[in-house]
Amino acid sequence: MNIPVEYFLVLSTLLFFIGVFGFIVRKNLIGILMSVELILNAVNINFVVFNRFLFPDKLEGYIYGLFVIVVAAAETAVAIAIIINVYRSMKNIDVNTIKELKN
Amino acid sequence: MELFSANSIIFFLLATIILVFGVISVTTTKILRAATSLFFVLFAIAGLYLFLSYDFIAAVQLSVYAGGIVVLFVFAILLVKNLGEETEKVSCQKKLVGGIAAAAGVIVSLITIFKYGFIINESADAIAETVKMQTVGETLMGVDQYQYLLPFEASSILLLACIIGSVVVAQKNKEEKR
Amino acid sequence: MDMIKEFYSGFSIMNQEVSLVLVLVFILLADLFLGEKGKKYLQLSAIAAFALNVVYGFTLTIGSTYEDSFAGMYVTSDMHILVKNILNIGTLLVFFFAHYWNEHENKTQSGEFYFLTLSTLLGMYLMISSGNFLLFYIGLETASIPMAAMVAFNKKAQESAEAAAKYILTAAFSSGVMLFGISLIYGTCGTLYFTGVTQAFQAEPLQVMALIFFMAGMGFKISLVPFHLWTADTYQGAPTAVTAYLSVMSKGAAAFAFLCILQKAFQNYPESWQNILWWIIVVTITVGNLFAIRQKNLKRFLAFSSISQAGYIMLGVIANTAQGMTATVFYIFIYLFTNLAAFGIISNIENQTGKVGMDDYNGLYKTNPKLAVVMMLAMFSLGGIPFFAGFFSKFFIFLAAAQQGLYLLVFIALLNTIISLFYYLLVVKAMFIETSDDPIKPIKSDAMTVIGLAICTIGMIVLGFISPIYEYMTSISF
Amino acid sequence: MDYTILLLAIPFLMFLTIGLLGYKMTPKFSGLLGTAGLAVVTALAYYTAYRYFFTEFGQAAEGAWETNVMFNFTWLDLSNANRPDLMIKIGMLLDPISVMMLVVITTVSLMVHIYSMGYMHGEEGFQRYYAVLSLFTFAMLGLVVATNIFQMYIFWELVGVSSFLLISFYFTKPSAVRAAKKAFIVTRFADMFFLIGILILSYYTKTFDFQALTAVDTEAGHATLVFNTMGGKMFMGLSVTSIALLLIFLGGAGKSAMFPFHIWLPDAMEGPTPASALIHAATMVVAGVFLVARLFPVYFFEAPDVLTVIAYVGGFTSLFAAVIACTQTDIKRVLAFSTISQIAYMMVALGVSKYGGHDGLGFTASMWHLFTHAMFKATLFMAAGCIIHAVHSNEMDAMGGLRHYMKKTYLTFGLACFAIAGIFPLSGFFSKDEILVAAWEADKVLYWCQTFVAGLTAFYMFRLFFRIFFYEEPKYEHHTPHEAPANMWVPLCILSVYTVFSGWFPFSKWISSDLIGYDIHTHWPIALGSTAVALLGIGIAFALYYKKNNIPDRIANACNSFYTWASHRFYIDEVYLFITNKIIFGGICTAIAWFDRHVIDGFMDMLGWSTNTISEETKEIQSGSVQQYAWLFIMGVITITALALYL
Amino acid sequence: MNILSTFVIIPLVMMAIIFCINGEKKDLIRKVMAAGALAMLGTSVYLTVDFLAQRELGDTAEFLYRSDILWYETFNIHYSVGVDGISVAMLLLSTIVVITGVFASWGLEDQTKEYFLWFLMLSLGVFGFFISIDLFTMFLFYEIALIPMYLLIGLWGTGRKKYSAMKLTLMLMGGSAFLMVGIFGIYYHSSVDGNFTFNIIEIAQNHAMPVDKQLIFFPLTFVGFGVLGAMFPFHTWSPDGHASAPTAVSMLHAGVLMKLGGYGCFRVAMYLMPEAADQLAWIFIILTGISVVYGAFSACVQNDLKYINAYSSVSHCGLVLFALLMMNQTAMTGAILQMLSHGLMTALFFALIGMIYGQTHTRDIRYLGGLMQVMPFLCVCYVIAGLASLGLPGLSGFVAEMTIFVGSFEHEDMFHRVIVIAGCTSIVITAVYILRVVGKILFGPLYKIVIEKNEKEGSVKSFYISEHDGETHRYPLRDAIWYEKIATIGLIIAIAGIGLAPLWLSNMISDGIVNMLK
Repeated sequence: MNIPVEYFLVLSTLLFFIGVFGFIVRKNLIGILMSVELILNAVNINFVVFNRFLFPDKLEGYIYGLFVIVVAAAETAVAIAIIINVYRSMKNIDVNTIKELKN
Repeated sequence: MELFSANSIIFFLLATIILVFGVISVTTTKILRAATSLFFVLFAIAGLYLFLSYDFIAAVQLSVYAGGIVVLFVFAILLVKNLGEETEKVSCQKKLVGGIAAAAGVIVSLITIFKYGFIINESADAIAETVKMQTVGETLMGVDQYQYLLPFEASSILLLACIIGSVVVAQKNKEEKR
Repeated sequence: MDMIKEFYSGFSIMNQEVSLVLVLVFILLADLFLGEKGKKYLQLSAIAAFALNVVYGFTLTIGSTYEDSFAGMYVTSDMHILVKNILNIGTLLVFFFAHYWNEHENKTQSGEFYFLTLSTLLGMYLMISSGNFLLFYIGLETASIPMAAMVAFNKKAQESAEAAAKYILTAAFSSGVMLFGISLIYGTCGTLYFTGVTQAFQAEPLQVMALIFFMAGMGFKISLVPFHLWTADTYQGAPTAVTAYLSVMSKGAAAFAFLCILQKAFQNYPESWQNILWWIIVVTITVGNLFAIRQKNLKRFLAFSSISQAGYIMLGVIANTAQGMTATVFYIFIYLFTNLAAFGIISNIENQTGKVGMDDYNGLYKTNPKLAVVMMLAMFSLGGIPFFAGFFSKFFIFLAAAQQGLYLLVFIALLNTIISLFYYLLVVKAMFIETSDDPIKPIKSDAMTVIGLAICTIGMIVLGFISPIYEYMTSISF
Repeated sequence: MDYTILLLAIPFLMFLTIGLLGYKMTPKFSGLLGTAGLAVVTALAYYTAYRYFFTEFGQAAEGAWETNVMFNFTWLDLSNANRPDLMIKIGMLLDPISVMMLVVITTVSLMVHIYSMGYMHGEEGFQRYYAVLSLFTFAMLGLVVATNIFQMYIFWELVGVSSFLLISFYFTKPSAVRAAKKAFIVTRFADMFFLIGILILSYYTKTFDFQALTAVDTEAGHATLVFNTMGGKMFMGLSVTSIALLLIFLGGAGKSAMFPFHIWLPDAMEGPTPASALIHAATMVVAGVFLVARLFPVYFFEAPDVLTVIAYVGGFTSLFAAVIACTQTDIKRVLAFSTISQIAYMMVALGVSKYGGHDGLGFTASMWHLFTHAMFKATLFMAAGCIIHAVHSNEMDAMGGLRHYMKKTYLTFGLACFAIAGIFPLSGFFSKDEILVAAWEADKVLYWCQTFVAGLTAFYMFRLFFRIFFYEEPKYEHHTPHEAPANMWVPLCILSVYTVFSGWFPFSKWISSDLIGYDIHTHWPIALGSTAVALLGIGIAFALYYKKNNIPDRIANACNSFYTWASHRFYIDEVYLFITNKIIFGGICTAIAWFDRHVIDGFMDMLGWSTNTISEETKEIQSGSVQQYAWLFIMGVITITALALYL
Repeated sequence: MNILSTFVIIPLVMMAIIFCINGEKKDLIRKVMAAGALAMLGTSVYLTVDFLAQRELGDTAEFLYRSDILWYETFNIHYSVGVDGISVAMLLLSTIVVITGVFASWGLEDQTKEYFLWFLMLSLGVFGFFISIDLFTMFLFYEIALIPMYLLIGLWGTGRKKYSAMKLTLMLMGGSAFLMVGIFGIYYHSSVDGNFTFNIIEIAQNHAMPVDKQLIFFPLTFVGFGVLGAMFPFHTWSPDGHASAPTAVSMLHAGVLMKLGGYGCFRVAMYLMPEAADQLAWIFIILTGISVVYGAFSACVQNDLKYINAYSSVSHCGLVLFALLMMNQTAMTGAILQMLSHGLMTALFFALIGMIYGQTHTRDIRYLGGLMQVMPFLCVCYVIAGLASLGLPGLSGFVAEMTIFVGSFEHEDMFHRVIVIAGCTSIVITAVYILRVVGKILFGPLYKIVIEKNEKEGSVKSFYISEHDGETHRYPLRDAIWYEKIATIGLIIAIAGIGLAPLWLSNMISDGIVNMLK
């Protein structure tokens, strides 16, 4: 295995900011949520890669990655529930409809 | 590194898949297509884990993410009527603004990352190619250092709370129903 | 048997967490078995059970030094216990104020309310007591994800749904950012145990960047500028009881955890985060205050006020001393009574009349003198006016910051108190000086609210004078 | 401390009693009470004078007059480590001039008290009037017996305020209020210089005490203390001593209505006439003269240049006032300008005086003239009061031929006119003569000037006299004028006795610049010259005003512009008015007030306003869009990172 | 128990009592207030007498009646009280103004209970401030005294009361922001052995504060207190605040609260940081010198009586700080005397203005005239107050001003002496604006006032005729009634008392100053 760790970091960073970009531009709430998943996956890549290449004797990053997946799942579940709730009350899940609270 | 070694080819392939589908999933106008792209991304990331010989986490990635979360997304999309067919058009301004943020972030992060000399642990390859399931299990269930019983227990509370929370939020107002 | 005992001996010092889990289980079971008819006892029994837990918390002590279990995964000390106790008190007060709302508007889901609240409380416990970024992360998420569900509790109101959506999305986003930071910390330090990070942290650029990403995630929880933007919207939309809970408990716990991590994990290079925090504090206090001025909705108004208060809390963090810790905890302690008093009144009035606008409060003193007076006390205490407790906490936290020579920062913060006093006085003005054609009718508060307000009032008036509290905190801070 | 404290205590108690309880008394009782109190004081003053001049009490070892400090208690302690003796004391210093002043003040005051019983009869505020009279008497007595310059300043202010209260006695009359304000503020303005002078003096000498200040070393020709501490000190090219003493003189000039502070005195005639007689003719206005006399050794030895200034200011003022007096038609105004002119005479005398023995003739003459002037001017004013009482007007046009109606007034007024004109053997002759002698010896210019003024004085006084008592009788429509009641004419007569005889007192024995008596004798050439000039003045007045004719008008027309200027008092008032109203009020004050409201306060308001505006304008940041929040969030992170790492 | 603590306890007890009384029983509340205020006055008189007696007996300790209770051990915060001659004088002043203030607001009918509660809180802060010698408690009481002003003005005030109340509160709080930083600086830089202390005496004895730190924290502290002392250019809260405040509040505020500023400048800023005070004095001397003249000039063209008085306060309070900065015994004694004197006479002014305004419903001097004929008592009192203000001997103003001028002029530096001379001009300008008011509204012919004599009943009634809102209003006029008389006479006695026999007071004060100058 002779791929520099930086390459993985470039990958994860790009993915991370693709997620950020998505979060900022998507109009659909679920789309935004997907972008969050991209972000979390980018982070996970980091954890795993660091564990694998830099500190392979302990499983810290590895386990962290597992927990991130679990938490992400839980988070997504609640988020989708909330989005459905939004849809129920506003008949829409366009991000622009949740701009009532402001200033 | 050798550009055309098997490893690097696999890596670049996976990386390309991840990035291309990642971009598609955030730019496509069809929400279902985005979900599909997301699925590919997650799939490729699982492949990456496998490539790093962490098969358990790859499996989890596949089952929880690709199998669970994406399905959840699809359900949600379908539940919310008509949205599957709707297309979103994002204004250029918004894209520009988002692009600036993303680009700036990438630049700053990468510059900083490359300034830091990561020292690859020489023993990395020496360690067993795949992490054994038993090791993972012991790590999760142990109470010593670098073992994670407590977070494991805590996450169970988290999951329980999230389940209850989602149910409460998602269920229709009972009074309304009556 | 011995093996099991050894296996679970790690839990033996987690008394508060364990007892809280027991309360959780009790509520779950009670909710399950009491059925429709027993619903009204559910609340009382939940509150009673939790009150027992609160009392139990005060009986605990382990000495002022660190204790850890699970090989450093979990740490505790008297200070941790005290902070948890403070959070307990706050939660209990929130329960008092939420009682009426639960009984009337949230009847069907009151059990869930208690369960979710307490599980987030458990998350906060873990967040505070964590010795490892993983447990910390789990705790933080436990403290925030169910909270999103709580924000969405008020299903009739669109606002509630919108607030919840904003909250969960921002929370997810910020936890992503924070995780990115943590991953980089892991990558550069090689460990996620705070003790290990302490040794490995060299303030390399990448490490600082990681730290900043991490701070952004914490900034979201504490609502520091520029990570605060969700705060106002969520506070406004959420049910008032939840807002109160968010504004005090969530913020306080996160602030203390943040303090612990900064002082523990990054103690060797404090200037790496102090310089950043300096600016964040300035911006937070200023922006919080400036934005609060224009608010007409009291909940939203208190949201911005709480943003600037968060800035003040950070003054104790930036001091990076034992005294700073004491001052921070004391500040949170006082802030709890003060802010909860304000929210108690707002929720009381909102529940009974549905009014939350500042103009609605015009002439409140004429019709509801007691509520108006308590509200006034809260405003004065928030503004740092003696002899209310807020004065003491502010003074001490400024003192702690000044000890580090941060006079300019203290001065800016003090100038900001003028602005903050301005808008706190606006509320006082509305209640006492303005007159109204349609004032709020005299309100008969329910017993729970009265008890809660009484506790808060006593706390606001008396706590500053009782120096042993502060002395005790000093003796156990580190 | 002995009975002398009663000299101050009784009037003060009278003031408190009548002032606080007066509203419960009948007017008559309060008047009687005040008069009785003052009678006692007068008796004490005369007894003191007797004791001082005629018993051993006042005799120092070498035939000089003793300076007795009767009591001197600390009123306010201003001492500190550097100035252990700097204290304000209230005490009583008896030396020839203060004893003389005691007599003058109590005499005139008593007469005025009695006179006022009649003159003020039936006025609203009768009690108030008597209370203030007592206050004034108290203050004036305190002023003259001051042991230190600060005590003098204290009572100086008090006489100022009693003057204010008396001028504004008819407080419903806007003109009276205006006059009172003017009097107070103008004198206050001058007092400020006095105060600054005191400050400078005390800064160097570290004392306020008169005795210490005026201690003289005749051998070396220095006022010891002042020379030692202030000698040679310069400020902006001027000797500090001169500056201090000039400032003190300015204070005196204000009170004594020297040019250019004279403007308040004519207007002060808005007050009741007896008060004018007491305050604005006999006593208070000579305080400035007294002040200079008190500090005379210091002036003479340490600041002779200031003394010259005093002499010329006096000379100019006397001429200036005399000229104006010739053109005034309000009889009290004429008297007022005459007062200014006469006080200026005294100033001239002091200014030209030297120190010691016969050289100090000017000093003696000044004090002497002070005494005689007090008496005859009080007579004149009180007589004028009788006249006004009779015709209910101040204007000459309303008078004429009054000799038929008011014999006693006619006689006393006439006597006083002769006295002021300096006709032998009345008192004015002697005192004025000595002044002219002193001037002759010192400065010829001043001598000629003063002689000319003597002629003018005779002219305008007899113009007044003829105009009132002869001339043409107007129609007394309402009622025919009648003689004043006894309580008014009796004091007049008593004062005319002084007017006649006080010239024969051996003043030079008693009062001299160095406290050692000496002999003077009338200097006949000068005396004859001045008498001749005076007679000429009387003659012209007789020609012009004995009977109604048109010569005065023709003369006035002939020197039209000059006459107009003079009758408008050379527009000095207008200049003052312009400066105060237009420049100070309209310019400075309004500008400052505007600045305060709009710039300073505006700045504070602007802070509030801008905070609010920023708050309103930044609304958009909190746009409600969760994506914008995220954008700001991530940009915040990136910016902080960039700044922290790459800046 | 320490006698000084009674000054804190009495208001607290009174607050408790009044809190318990039904708000409808207004007379009872007033009586309780009068009794309590009388008790405070009695205590302060007793304290004064006893203090003088102790000094007489040769007790030369810097502060007497010391009492010290440890409060916050961590920060070495004590509840620490003690008085020297200056504090005693200020306490005396405060109690006099409080009791007269109670009488001046006797006629207040609107929310009497609340009014007096806030009033008591205000006086609590004031008393506490004067007895404290611990910076923390001092600051605590200082702030306690500030906040009631907001409600007192906002609720019971007149005119633009909301604006003024807010402005006043915020500006004073701004001052306390400066002050607080200053206090922190003193706290952290004044210890010799690392034992930080808030105790003024200890800090002064340690005298360990490095000069470079002093130079930073002296201006902060001085400005902090200077804002309350109405120092140019931070004085603008004063005209608006005073103009809008109700009578007794104006009295207490101008009479006592503004003195907190001067007292604090002296006791904290200059006492603890003498070197910096010495080096930086010139800046503040210029500023306060401007205050003196500027305030007086501004007062000349104001039309609202209260504005006139407020600007006059700016001028007079400027003189206080001005004299303090001269840093010598006499001038500082004068400054304290001026505080007392200004406190009393400005309280008197505001009381009288309130009483006049209560009847005419206007304070605009353009629309008033000849009041002497209808309310002679008040007008005579007004004249006395005016005379005191312009420095008539025999009244307190003269004593203070002269002590200040003589003392200030003793400064060795020519620059200072020239400024003193410039300051002297204020006594003329003061006379101008005082007489302007006296001449316009008290003297002179009746303006807008009619006197109606009822021949049958033999009664005389007078009315003030005012046209506004398109209607003609007739406000009946009367002279002072008993409680107003008590208030004014009490103040006049105090003013004249100081004016006639100032020696004991000035000795008592300079005694404190001497200790400080050491």
